[in-house]
Amino acid sequence: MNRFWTTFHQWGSPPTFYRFARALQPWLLVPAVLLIVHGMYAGLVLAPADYQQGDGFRIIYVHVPAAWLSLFVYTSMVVAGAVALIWRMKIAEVYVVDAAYAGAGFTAVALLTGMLWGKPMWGAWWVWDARLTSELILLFLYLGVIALNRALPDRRSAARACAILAIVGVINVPIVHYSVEWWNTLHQGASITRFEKPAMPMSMLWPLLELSLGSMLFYFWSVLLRMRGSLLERERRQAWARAVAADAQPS
Amino acid sequence: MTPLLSVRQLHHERGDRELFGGLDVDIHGGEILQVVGPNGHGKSTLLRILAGLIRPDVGTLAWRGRAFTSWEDEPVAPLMWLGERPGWAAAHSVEHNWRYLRSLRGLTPDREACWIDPAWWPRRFGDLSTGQRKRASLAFIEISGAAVWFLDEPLSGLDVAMSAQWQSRMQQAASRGTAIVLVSHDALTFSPDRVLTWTGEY
Amino acid sequence: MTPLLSVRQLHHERGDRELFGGLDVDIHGGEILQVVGPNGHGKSTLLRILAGLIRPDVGTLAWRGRAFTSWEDEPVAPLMWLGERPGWAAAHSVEHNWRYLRSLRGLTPDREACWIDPAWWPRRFGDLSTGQRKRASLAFIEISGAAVWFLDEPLSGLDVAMSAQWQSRMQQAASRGTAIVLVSHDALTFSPDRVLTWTGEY
Amino acid sequence: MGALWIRELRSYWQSRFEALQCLAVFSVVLLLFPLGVDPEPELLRLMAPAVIWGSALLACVFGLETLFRQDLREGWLEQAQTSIWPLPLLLALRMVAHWMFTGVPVVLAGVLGAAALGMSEPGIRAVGWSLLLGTPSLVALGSVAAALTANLTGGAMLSALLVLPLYVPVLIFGASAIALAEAGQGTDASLYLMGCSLLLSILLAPLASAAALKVVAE
Amino acid sequence: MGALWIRELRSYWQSRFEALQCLAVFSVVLLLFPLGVDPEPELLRLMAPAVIWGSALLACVFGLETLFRQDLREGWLEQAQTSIWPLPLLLALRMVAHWMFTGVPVVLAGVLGAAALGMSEPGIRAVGWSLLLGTPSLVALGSVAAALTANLTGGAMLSALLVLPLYVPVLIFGASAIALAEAGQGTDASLYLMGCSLLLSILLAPLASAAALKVVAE
Ligand code: HEM
Ligand SMILES: Nc1ncnc2c1ncn2[C@@H]1O[C@H](COP(=O)(O)OP(=O)(O)OP(=O)(O)O)[C@@H](O)[C@H]1O
Ligand SMILES: Nc1ncnc2c1ncn2[C@@H]1O[C@H](COP(=O)(O)OP(=O)(O)OP(=O)(O)O)[C@@H](O)[C@H]1O
Ligand SMILES: [Mg+2]
Ligand SMILES: [Mg+2]
Repeated sequence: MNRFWTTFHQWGSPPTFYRFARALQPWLLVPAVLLIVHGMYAGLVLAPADYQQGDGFRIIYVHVPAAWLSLFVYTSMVVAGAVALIWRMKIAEVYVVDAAYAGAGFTAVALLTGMLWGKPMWGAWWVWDARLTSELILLFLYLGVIALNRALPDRRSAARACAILAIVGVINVPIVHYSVEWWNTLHQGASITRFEKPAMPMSMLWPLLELSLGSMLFYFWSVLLRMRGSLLERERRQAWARAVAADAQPS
Repeated sequence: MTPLLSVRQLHHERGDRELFGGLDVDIHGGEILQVVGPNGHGKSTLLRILAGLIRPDVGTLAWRGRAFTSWEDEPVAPLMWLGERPGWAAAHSVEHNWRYLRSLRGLTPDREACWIDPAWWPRRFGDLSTGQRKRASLAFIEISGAAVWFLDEPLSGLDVAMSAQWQSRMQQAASRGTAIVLVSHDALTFSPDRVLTWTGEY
Repeated sequence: MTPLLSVRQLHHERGDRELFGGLDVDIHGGEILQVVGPNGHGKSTLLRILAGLIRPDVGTLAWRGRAFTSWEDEPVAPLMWLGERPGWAAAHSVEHNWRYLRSLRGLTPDREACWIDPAWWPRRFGDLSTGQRKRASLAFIEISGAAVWFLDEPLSGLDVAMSAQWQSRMQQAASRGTAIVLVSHDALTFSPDRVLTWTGEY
Repeated sequence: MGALWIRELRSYWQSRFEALQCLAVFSVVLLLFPLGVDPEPELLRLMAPAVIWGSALLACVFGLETLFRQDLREGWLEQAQTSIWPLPLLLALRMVAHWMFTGVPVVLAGVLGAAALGMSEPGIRAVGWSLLLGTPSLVALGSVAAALTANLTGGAMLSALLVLPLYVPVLIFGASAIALAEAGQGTDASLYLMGCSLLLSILLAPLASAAALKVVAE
Repeated sequence: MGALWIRELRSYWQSRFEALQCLAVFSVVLLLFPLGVDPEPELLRLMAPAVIWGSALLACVFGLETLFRQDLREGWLEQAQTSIWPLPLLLALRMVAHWMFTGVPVVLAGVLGAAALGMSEPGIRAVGWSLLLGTPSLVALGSVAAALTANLTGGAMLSALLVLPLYVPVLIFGASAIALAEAGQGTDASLYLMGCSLLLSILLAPLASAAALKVVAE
């Protein structure tokens, strides 16, 4: 147990984490790019057109990874937020804030692609279905975190405040996820259900999984990049950060 | 004798600037400690740290010899705080504020023999003049029975007579065993037990 | 010589109590007038009346010999006001506040050679310490070119050195012809041209 | 504690007109919406759940200012932190008092409003129950948002922005309970969910608000 | 004056995220209402005018806090009164800047919201025009209420209460313009009336607010 805590704290110290992140990044980026490129090719070219929707269904390859990630990122923010509040771990603080930007991005992409898809499928860009609305609320939660972070003058307390907000908002994640079912128990006969559990042929499913994994790796890469920047900024007066900055300067 | 409150190896930053780099302070019962120093060198921040209102970046706070966690364990609040903002609600009467603040500290609402002018009780706190507001806050602190008082510029706003009165009241409290930490730019009429001249690393 | 500002037969009540019952005050250019008096006897109220911020119940105000209506006719604001609340926005930078307040008075945003520490310009006004905020407000008043300054407790919050500096700066301004009315409980380092000791009808 | 609680109540009692404004805002918002549409009884009845719950929500958001933002500006937090009571307890007392002076009138007015909008008997009952279970959650969640924005200038708007998404689940359950009752169906499931979220928010909000206040004040 | 105007704009620019929160509040309130009802397209279309105008109104009320309440609390009024500009002029400048940073985004978002609520082409156009003509009146009327409650604690709620009834005429004309357009009829009459009330409120509001501020500050 003691071993565990020591490792935990070490890993949580900014310089260690910075070095670790820098070393890890290529291992995330390369597979991410490979998976995404192959997944795109497989999804957009190799996979057969849907017999009902034609080529329109291919939006799924952007929509679903983005939608999944929008939920995943929020959940990870909540976990990091709890760590930040309980153990005052700087890395977790930085993660909460930096993940919010990517999370808002994924949510926006999920919404936009969903709308693009909805137009041919439902004949409207937008319907006030629970899934859609709760996803939009998720976007507002992300925006709230970003706004709060910008509004508070002190970086550390801003991050911790954002952690509290994220934790309080976590109730929305299950709502997004289960909205399809709950909405049905409350109101019968929404026309969306048909699309939620499509029996997919493998040739359609594979690229989806590849793309999901690829974008998740890509997300981790990008959030690490952001976090490195934030850490340097926060710790700019510490010796290690100065050393890093000095290394980066071409002299 | 263990000090009432002590801080060791205090480091604290505010907006990139290190205000304290390893400060040690001890506060003993019955002692008046005046903190003086130029504007912006961290006197108020130090007071907030000592009162447990902000947690220092580095450093440990001990209360009666044991590591400080919070003020919530004692039956009667052991410390009194006077900051820039009084903590009295401007829209409520002096009396209501008084009773509310007393109950916050687990005290009965006694209001006899205090330093407040009886004519003020029914008035809105916000309608008092600057010096009257200051005096009301100080009057509250005086009969609280707390072991330590933290006073940030208690004399500013008081007229000459009131300032002298408050200073002798502080001395009386100290002689009854209260520890007083005060930040003040004014010269006092008495000489405090200890002066911490904080010119800092600023 | 007609006084810059004069008030005759001033009567004013605050919450049932008559603060002034027929007070006459004249303010001449180049003169420093200190108003002293016990807490709550109406010094701040008097200052507000003189500055035209509140209208007295009874009494007339004259500016350069003519009945006063408002300050809006002059090309450059003829008076400066420092009250309990500074009028600077806590959430904005010192520089932005400076420029805004200058433009309110029709002044160019000059900020050379003023009493503000250059390191403060980019900082939020609300992040400055008590004394630093006071000093920033005073610095603004100093280079405004106004004919009269009304200062309510300008020295409170300033450290000893800054207080002395500001007092000599006030003297310099007076020697350039500025009239200064200040309310202060502190003894000044110089002797003001006139002291109005207001113990009032309170 | 008893003395403190009495003081808390008297604070609200002394400024009861301010607290009743929450009710007034509720009523005005409730009135605005029918004014904006063709006042056909059928349409009004359909809109009623959304309108009632929307108004309750907004009244609550306006009320947050008096919950403790004003006190914080005056330095209340330092006094609370140096008091002998745990901060979450103080906040919980405040929330309860606040709800009694702002939430309860809204519940009553909501029932009246429902009748005025021409709802059925079970619908009116559902309005009453859902507001009774829902408004305390609104206060509790709102206190977290108010605490997070406690020392910001212009924080009122930010706290509204933070709190409205949090209110959505309450709104959905509350409005659906009303709609179900109007449609002649059982409302137990929705009300049960609201009760759960009420419990959860009452238990957690004081802790979260206290944590937020401490974080923000540092 | 030019310098002052630029400063005024920069004040808002510096706190642009705060100003944009007005937009966010508008969007969230806009969202809340469809959530509360059975989201049938037909019902939504019928509710749309009330919902859009109601949200605009409430966003505006929340924005009043930043209009000048905060500044007043910090002693801005004394500085304004001792400045060389007439108070009404200062207030007018402030209102225009405020509208540019809070009203304009609401107009744009309103048009998007109208599309999302499934309104017809002329309906969407009517939303745009009515908001464009109406939001400045909302700001102007709101400033009077904000001024009247300037030095009250918890005045946000009181000013909401004062201002909402004043907003009713704007709401009625605005919503009816939209409803008419949706029904395929001409909207000129309503828009014309809104233009008149805009002119009137723009001319009178700065004077009324200045008078109110002076009275309240004494
Ligand atoms: C703006 C509109 C839309 C939004 C906001 C949206 C949102 C989401 C979200 C949040 C998920 C992830 C759910 C979860 O993991 O629990 C998801 C999954 C999905 N969406 Fe959408 N969606 C939209 C429109 C559409 C449309 C029009 C279609 C197809 C007709 C569609 C098909 C799917 C599919 C197939 C999944 C994967 C389902 C699964 O996880 O089993 N979405 N969407
Ligand atoms: N949030 C903040 N961000 C950046 N700097 C800050 C912040 N808060 C305070 N400071 C700075 O910290 C320093 C210490 O402030 P503090 O209020 O403790 O000074 P002080 O010694 O009490 O001064 P005074 O005599 O003027 O009251 C000041 O230089 C101030 O500008
Ligand atoms: N709105 C009000 N209602 C009732 N009384 C008031 C009101 N405002 C001020 N007063 C009273 O008017 C008197 C004058 O106040 P003023 O602020 O002018 O005093 P002052 O001489 O400046 O005092 P200080 O030295 O404390 O600053 C005080 O006794 C105060 O209590
Ligand atoms: Mg200080
Ligand atoms: Mg005074």
